[in-house]
Amino acid sequence: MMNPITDQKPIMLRVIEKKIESPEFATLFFEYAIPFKPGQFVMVWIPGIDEKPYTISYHSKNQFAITIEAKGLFSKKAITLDKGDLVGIRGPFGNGFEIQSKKHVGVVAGGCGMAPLATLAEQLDKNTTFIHGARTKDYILYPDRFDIDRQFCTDDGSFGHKGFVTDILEKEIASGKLFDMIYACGPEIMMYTVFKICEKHQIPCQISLERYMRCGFGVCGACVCGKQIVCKDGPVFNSAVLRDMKDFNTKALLKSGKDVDLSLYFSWRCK
Amino acid sequence: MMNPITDQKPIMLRVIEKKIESPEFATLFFEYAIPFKPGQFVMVWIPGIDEKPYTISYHSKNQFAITIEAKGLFSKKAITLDKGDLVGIRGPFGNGFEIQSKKHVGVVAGGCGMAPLATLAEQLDKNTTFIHGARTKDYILYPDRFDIDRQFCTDDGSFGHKGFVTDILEKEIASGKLFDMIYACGPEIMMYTVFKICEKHQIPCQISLERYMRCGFGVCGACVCGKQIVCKDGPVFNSAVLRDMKDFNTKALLKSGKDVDLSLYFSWRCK
Amino acid sequence: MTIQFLGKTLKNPMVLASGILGNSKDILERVHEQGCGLVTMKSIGPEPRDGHKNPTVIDLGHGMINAVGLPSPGHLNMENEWKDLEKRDFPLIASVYGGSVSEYQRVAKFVSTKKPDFIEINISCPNSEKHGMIFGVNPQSSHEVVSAVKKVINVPLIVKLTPQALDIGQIAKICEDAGADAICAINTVGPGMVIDIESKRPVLAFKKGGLSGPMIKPVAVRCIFDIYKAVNIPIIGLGGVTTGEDAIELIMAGASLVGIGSAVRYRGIDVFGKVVKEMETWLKAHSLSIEEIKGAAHKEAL
Amino acid sequence: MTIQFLGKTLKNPMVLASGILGNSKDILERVHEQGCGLVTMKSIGPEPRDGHKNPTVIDLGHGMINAVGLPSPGHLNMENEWKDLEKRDFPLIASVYGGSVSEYQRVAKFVSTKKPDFIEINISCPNSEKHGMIFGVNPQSSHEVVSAVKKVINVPLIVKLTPQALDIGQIAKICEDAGADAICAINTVGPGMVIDIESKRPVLAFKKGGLSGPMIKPVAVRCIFDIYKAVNIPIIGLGGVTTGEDAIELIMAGASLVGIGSAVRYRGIDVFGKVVKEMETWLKAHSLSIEEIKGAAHKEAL
Ligand SMILES: Cc1cc2nc3c(=O)[nH]c(=O)nc-3n(C[C@H](O)[C@H](O)[C@H](O)COP(=O)(O)OP(=O)(O)OC[C@H]3O[C@@H](n4cnc5c(N)ncnc54)[C@H](O)[C@@H]3O)c2cc1C
Ligand SMILES: Cc1cc2nc3c(=O)[nH]c(=O)nc-3n(C[C@H](O)[C@H](O)[C@H](O)COP(=O)(O)OP(=O)(O)OC[C@H]3O[C@@H](n4cnc5c(N)ncnc54)[C@H](O)[C@@H]3O)c2cc1C
Ligand SMILES: Cc1cc2nc3c(=O)[nH]c(=O)nc-3n(C[C@H](O)[C@H](O)[C@H](O)COP(=O)(O)O)c2cc1C
Ligand SMILES: Cc1cc2nc3c(=O)[nH]c(=O)nc-3n(C[C@H](O)[C@H](O)[C@H](O)COP(=O)(O)O)c2cc1C
Ligand code: FES
Ligand code: FES
Repeated sequence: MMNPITDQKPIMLRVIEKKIESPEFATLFFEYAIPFKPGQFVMVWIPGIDEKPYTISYHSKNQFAITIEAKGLFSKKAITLDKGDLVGIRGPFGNGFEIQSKKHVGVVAGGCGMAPLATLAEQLDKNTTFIHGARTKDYILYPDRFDIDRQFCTDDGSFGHKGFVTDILEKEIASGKLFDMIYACGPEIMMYTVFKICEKHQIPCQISLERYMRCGFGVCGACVCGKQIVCKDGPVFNSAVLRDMKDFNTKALLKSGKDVDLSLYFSWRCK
Repeated sequence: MMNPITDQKPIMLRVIEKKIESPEFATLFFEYAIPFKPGQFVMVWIPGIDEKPYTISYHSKNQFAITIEAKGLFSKKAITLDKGDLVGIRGPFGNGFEIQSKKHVGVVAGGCGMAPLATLAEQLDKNTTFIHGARTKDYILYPDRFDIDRQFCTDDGSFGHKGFVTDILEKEIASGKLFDMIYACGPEIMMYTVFKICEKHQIPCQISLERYMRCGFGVCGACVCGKQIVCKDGPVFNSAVLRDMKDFNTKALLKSGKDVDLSLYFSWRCK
Repeated sequence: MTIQFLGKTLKNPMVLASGILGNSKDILERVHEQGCGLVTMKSIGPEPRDGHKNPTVIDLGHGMINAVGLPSPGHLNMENEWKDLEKRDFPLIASVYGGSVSEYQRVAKFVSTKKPDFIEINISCPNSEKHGMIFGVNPQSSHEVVSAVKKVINVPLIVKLTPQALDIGQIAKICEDAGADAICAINTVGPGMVIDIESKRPVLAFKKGGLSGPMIKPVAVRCIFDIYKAVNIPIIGLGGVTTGEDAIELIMAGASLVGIGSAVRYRGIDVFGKVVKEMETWLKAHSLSIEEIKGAAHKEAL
Repeated sequence: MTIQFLGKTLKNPMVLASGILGNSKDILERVHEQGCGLVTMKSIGPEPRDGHKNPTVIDLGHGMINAVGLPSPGHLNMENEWKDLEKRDFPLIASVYGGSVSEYQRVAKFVSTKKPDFIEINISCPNSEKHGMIFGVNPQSSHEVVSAVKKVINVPLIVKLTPQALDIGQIAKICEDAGADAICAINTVGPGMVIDIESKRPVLAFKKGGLSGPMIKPVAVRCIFDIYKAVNIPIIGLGGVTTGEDAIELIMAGASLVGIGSAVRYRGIDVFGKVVKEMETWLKAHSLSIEEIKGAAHKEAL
């Protein structure tokens, strides 16, 4: 019997399957019927190590998965986890994407930013314009996953076009394609450029932000960005909110709460 | 909005009507949809005074009432309460009577013991044998309340027969009346006699006990009687339980927890 | 699930907390029959005491608040009960309180002659003006009362502590040094107060009361964790246990036995048997024994 | 519902608790816009500090447990924030902590030059090895730190207390005597611990953490009640407030203003406006004003 009072401690789950997506990415699958909207995330606790936010990157009635890019201490540990290993899951947290069906939409993914867009893309029409870029071929996540055709690009040309996703987006718009909504996730500078392009062409967009997180449910303040609480009001924000969001592409808080330029924040995170 | 967590503090209600039943009894009515089974009771808190258990003596969809006999400090205060006065109600507590429909049953009420039997009687057939006694006329509760004919008696003959309810019960049985169940409430010695009569004639019975109470929900132990917890397993007990109930009509605990002979207990309570 | 505790064999590690139902032999026996390995009597004091006026116990949904006020017939006025208990066939803790070291000693000495299996001294009750708690928050008075009582009794001594102590591990260690054979923790948390805003009054007649039940479990776990680090004697852990999983959590913090009080309200008098069953199911599913999980939360990182 | 507090006019008696969202001017401003009369910054320390590893904050359903660990940029590394806050149009409490009397003094003195409306010293935080709590449980150190800080600041001083103090009324009185202009109570309760039985580990990285939210309200009410009896300076009461009725309960215990922390989780960032509205509805239905109900629970029997 469960304690009669609902608690929201981490739910302990064992990895039921692990998929090496590329040398840089691994996906961990769990058996659990988690409520879900594309774009939502969970807090992932590796006992004895740390707890960090990860997007739900696969979802079905009884399973879900997270996809991890090996970056720092935690994520490098996370990708070594395997079948049978125990992790704690809290969530789902955040708002998720707002899906406007039966319209022509665009999806712009950069690197690991593919993760939150993946379950969204699975719900979109086949005629969606889907632009997907990364540093190199190894950072192209889920190259074979979707029904929708993708336009790939890499910084070094190792896969698809050589260049940036935002260049392709500009070209698509210039070629006369009409968008009712653009969804984007990737490095913040990329999302900022997408937002600027959308604003110029009066296309509404939704992007998914990343900030350092503690509670995940809008209390501790670690993740605030301007007047927005990324874990609770976001991580997905639309054009109307982004227009007023002072710290978008400019500032973020370090673990100590110190506000720094985004470049400094990312140099810390990529240390 | 209510606190998101269900609490069970006293619900504060105002007396909406007061009925003087006799010089010794008053009934206080409250507007509140309380869940209910005949024989259940509530803890009644008069702020600044004390909190005591009282049977639900009237019940309808949106109202209920308690009937109080003026005995000691608390009950004498309680009968002075009037329209608009605030009391705290916790409950309902206890098991209540088990009603076996479509059978011939008997009801034996002594004094204030009428209170828990009243709502029960309202659910019984018109042909129920209903015996109702008290010390004097003034202690006959609800003389005009029911559809069922009653045989009244008083210790001093001031109302109905002169004599005890148990004498009438014996007579009824001797006259050949068959009972499938006897319900009784009144002084413990009276209930004990009813029980003995029932045992002799192999009639199942249900009686409602009274003990000093604190929590009302089976934790503090103030009300234990043999192996039974009166507030929780009772206050209604059936023949099977009564047969094994060592302290029935013999012992009760004082406020201090001291176990004393019932006579001593009642002399304390009638001080 | 039989378990050894201070030289006695218990049928399982469940303990009935003091002040819960423990008013007579009959009801203690029923609790034992319902699956409880070791039962505790209501705390016994030096003098007859009625306790506070009602309301004394209020359920807050996620736990309770109570100020029963240590009612007791007084140790010299319990002859019937002692006589009944002589013929018992279940293990028993007698709980004792006092207002001074000599009162604790006097009551405990007398109670010891009645041959309970264990004596517990309640140096932690917050619901009286002068009894108990003062001892359990202060290192020196804790030491005094424990060594005084230890001298005069012939059964193992359990000391029940309050979470209000600033360093409960330190107090536990002092009790161990003074001769305690086991620690029981925790008594109620707080005290707290609940005000009814309609009548503008504290709901409890005594105004303040101790908190128990599910909401205090995190405090209990922390206290047991601290005590386990500080002492070598066994711990009866309690506070907010409602399920087998809760009991396992307290054992992982360091408890040897697990007490239940408020959950009698939430799951019925048969909560003991239910919790034992849930523990057995969990242990079996994990191929673990109680001994293996005891204090497991103290082991360091992966 | 405007209210006077230490010479300032607040639009209502609601206060944002320290450590909740208060990380930047923008978010403090939003909380103010959402109906909060007075907002508190996250506690500021003497040195840059990252706080503890995650997990740091866990929701237990009937409250939370947290050990964030006093992260702070350090008082000398907040130039952007101070610059932003200069141009604010809402009243502000700056919360300060330190590891020694001189650290408290140094930080508070510096912060005072940044002209917050009030300075609050957090002598009550349980989530760090050496900061804060030690001061708030000890009468002498409480006096020292309060009088030291009072000397060097130019704005009214609020002292935030811990419910772990054995006699919180006494500590409050000592703070008043040492020059405190108001008391804020309570900080988190416990500490507590939650062990995950599957991994056999404390869930919080720091193992122990302070409890907040609905389950601590009875402790908050009792503390405010005790403090109100002991001092004449106003009290910012907080701990477990979720609804207007809760706020009224704390005011009846003696609070002048009412803080909210955890309920931001349970009812959203607009909880402040909601609670104000509920208070207004209740007061209107009872034809009472806030001044009339303040401390009402202290009045004696009918
Ligand atoms: C809503 C959200 C969803 C995310 N989804 C994914 C995902 O699907 N896949 C993925 O690989 N990564 C995701 N991340 C990033 C992930 O949480 C980690 O930040 C990342 O894995 C690097 O962690 P690390 O410990 O390995 O690196 P570290 O060396 O510890 O840190 C690198 C940097 O990561 C950032 N970071 C660290 N901890 C946190 C934290 N608790 N919250 C936010 N940022 C943090 C900081 O900028 C930090 O400087 C997501 C982040 C957020 C906020
Ligand atoms: C389940 C139950 C239902 C009851 N229903 C009614 C009812 O419908 N009408 C009615 O008039 N009375 C009822 N009573 C009795 C009532 O609770 C009071 O005991 C009675 O009103 C006398 O209280 P007093 O304070 O006036 O007298 P006091 O002088 O204080 O006490 C008289 C005696 O009443 C008994 N008593 C006092 N407090 C309690 C208590 N908390 N619990 C049980 N017994 C107590 C004790 O024997 C005490 O010695 C019921 C009692 C119980 C247990
Ligand atoms: C109504 C009530 C009465 C109590 N009386 C006593 C007592 O007399 N002696 C004692 O040591 N503890 C007493 N306690 C404390 C319990 O024994 C126990 O330590 C506490 O309730 C925590 O356990 P729980 O959360 O399982 O209830 C009492 C608790 C309650 C709820
Ligand atoms: C996540 C979190 C962080 C906190 N950080 C601080 C802090 O930095 N300084 C402080 O004085 N109190 C801090 N507190 C305590 C709160 O200010 C408040 O006193 C406590 O949570 C009780 O209020 P509540 O029940 O409304 O949450 C924190 C509380 C929480 C939940
Ligand atoms: S992570 Fe705590 S507010 Fe967002
Ligand atoms: S009144 Fe508490 S157990 Fe019956």
